[in-house]
Amino acid sequence: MEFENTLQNGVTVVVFKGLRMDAAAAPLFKSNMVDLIHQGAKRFVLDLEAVDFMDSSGLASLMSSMKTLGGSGEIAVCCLGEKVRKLFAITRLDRGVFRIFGSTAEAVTALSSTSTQG
Amino acid sequence: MEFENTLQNGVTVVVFKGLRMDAAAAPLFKSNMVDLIHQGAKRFVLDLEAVDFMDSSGLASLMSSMKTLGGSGEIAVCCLGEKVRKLFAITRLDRGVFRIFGSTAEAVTALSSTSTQG
Amino acid sequence: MDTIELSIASRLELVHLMGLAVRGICGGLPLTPDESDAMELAVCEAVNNSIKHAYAGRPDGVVRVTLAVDGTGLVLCVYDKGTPLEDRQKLNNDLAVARSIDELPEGGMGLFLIRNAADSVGYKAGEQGNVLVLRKAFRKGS
Amino acid sequence: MDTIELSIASRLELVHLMGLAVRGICGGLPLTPDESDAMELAVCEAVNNSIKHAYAGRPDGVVRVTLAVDGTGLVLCVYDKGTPLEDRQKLNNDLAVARSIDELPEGGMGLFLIRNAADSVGYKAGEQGNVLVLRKAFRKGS
Ligand SMILES: Nc1ncnc2c1ncn2[C@@H]1O[C@H](COP(=O)(O)OP(=O)(O)O)[C@@H](O)[C@H]1O
Ligand SMILES: Nc1ncnc2c1ncn2[C@@H]1O[C@H](COP(=O)(O)OP(=O)(O)O)[C@@H](O)[C@H]1O
Repeated sequence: MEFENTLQNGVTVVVFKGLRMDAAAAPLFKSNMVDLIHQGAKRFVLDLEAVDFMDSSGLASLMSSMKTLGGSGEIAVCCLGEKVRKLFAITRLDRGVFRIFGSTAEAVTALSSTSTQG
Repeated sequence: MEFENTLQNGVTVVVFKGLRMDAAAAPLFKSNMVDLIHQGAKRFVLDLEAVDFMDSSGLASLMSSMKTLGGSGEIAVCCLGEKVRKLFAITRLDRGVFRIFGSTAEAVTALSSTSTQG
Repeated sequence: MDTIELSIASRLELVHLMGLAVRGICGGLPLTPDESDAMELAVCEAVNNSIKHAYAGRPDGVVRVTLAVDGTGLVLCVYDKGTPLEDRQKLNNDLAVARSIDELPEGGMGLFLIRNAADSVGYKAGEQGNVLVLRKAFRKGS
Repeated sequence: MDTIELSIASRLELVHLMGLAVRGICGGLPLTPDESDAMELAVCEAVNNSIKHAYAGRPDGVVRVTLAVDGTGLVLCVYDKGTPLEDRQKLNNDLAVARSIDELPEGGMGLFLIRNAADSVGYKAGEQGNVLVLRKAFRKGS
């Protein structure tokens, strides 16, 4: 299994278990997200602690998940390693597109107190 | 320059400046040693602090220098990094063939108090 | 120039081996850790592009990478024999700043990340195939 | 098996690039640091041997290394098209214990270090060239 999905306080926590969120892994990640969204999940925390390499395909799978959500929800990310954090910064996705948290707990608290918009 | 040769208390200290004491570097090292031996040097301390990779050709150049010395002198090594120390251990050259010291000072002290045999 | 050539079949599952090999080589060059990370990422992006776009996902192609190093810097070339990149303008595309969710890019970041890692990026398509060329000068001491 | 191929011209100054690339790849495999160090050394020894012995120092040959990985371990092959190793017995030679300075080996440690890194070592000479095969199973968890 590449992912571990759990529900915490109304927030779906997705733990990415692979070392690489790259072009090889992105399609699986995206279909996991699409499944969860179709099951009704709207608020997500993606735990990237295990990931030590992420490329533009990994980022693209995140953004396309956002589009599938269609504005009626949120995807936040947490526990980024140094390299992954740098990638979010270089691509400016840390500026408003994704909220970034230090820990799963923080992220879940923040998202569970946000009312879903849709 | 790949080496720095200095005389300390009658002991010739050769500092290997390259990162790799491998098949590409060994011939230069050996000719440096042969030159010094022909100039009359007998007691050597080889400082390997800079070396982070050493292969069997590096070791062979050390052993052939020993043979050129012909029993009338000594070559000791010092300041070995973890990988180089491991190589001496695997090839059992740390058992009597080469004295290994932690610092140049220690090595020079030990060798300058040894009378040369030849 | 000291040169090494690396090659894999055009399968996305193999790209990490290329990235790791380039990371290893960069680790022995006078590059900062940030520069090495960026170079590893750039190679993976370029190889992904050859597989996804030039070979359109076909697994029977080959992607070759050559790395040439001298005292001043490195030149990294990524070769494929697939359909060439037609619109050269894409090489210079900047990242769009999305103003709404619908504007969020779902692609187009690869070439930006490649440019970000290199001092210059070139591309050439020819009889023998296509090549993307990255140049990077050494700035760090030694 | 996931496979990558690395190649250099038969020049000793290029061997470090091969070593660094293999070190990088091993760094992403479930090997201990000691096992990775030993594998980097083994590859350099094997490539040195192809250059020094098979090609007798001629710089116009090519040394290819393939690295194939699956969940259980890795197979590393070193190919050359030079003069083959005649005396297979050398593959099994143990390190001589020198009793005097004159007995000190000035060679013969390379194949020992290669065997030390691998679980098994094979060699085959044929029409298409020669290949040294190293196998190493993963022991570390994952
Ligand atoms: N090696 C290549 N061969 C052919 N077309 C390419 C190549 N690299 C990039 N392209 C084209 O340029 C576009 C932008 O590439 P890139 O910035 O990497 O983003 P993405 O691959 O996510 O679309 C691609 O969608 C493709 O049309
Ligand atoms: N790839 C090879 N091709 C031909 N001969 C080889 C090859 N590898 C090793 N040999 C032979 O085996 C001998 C022992 O090799 P090795 O243990 O690496 O020590 P060294 O290279 O220092 O002699 C070499 O001297 C050479 O005669």
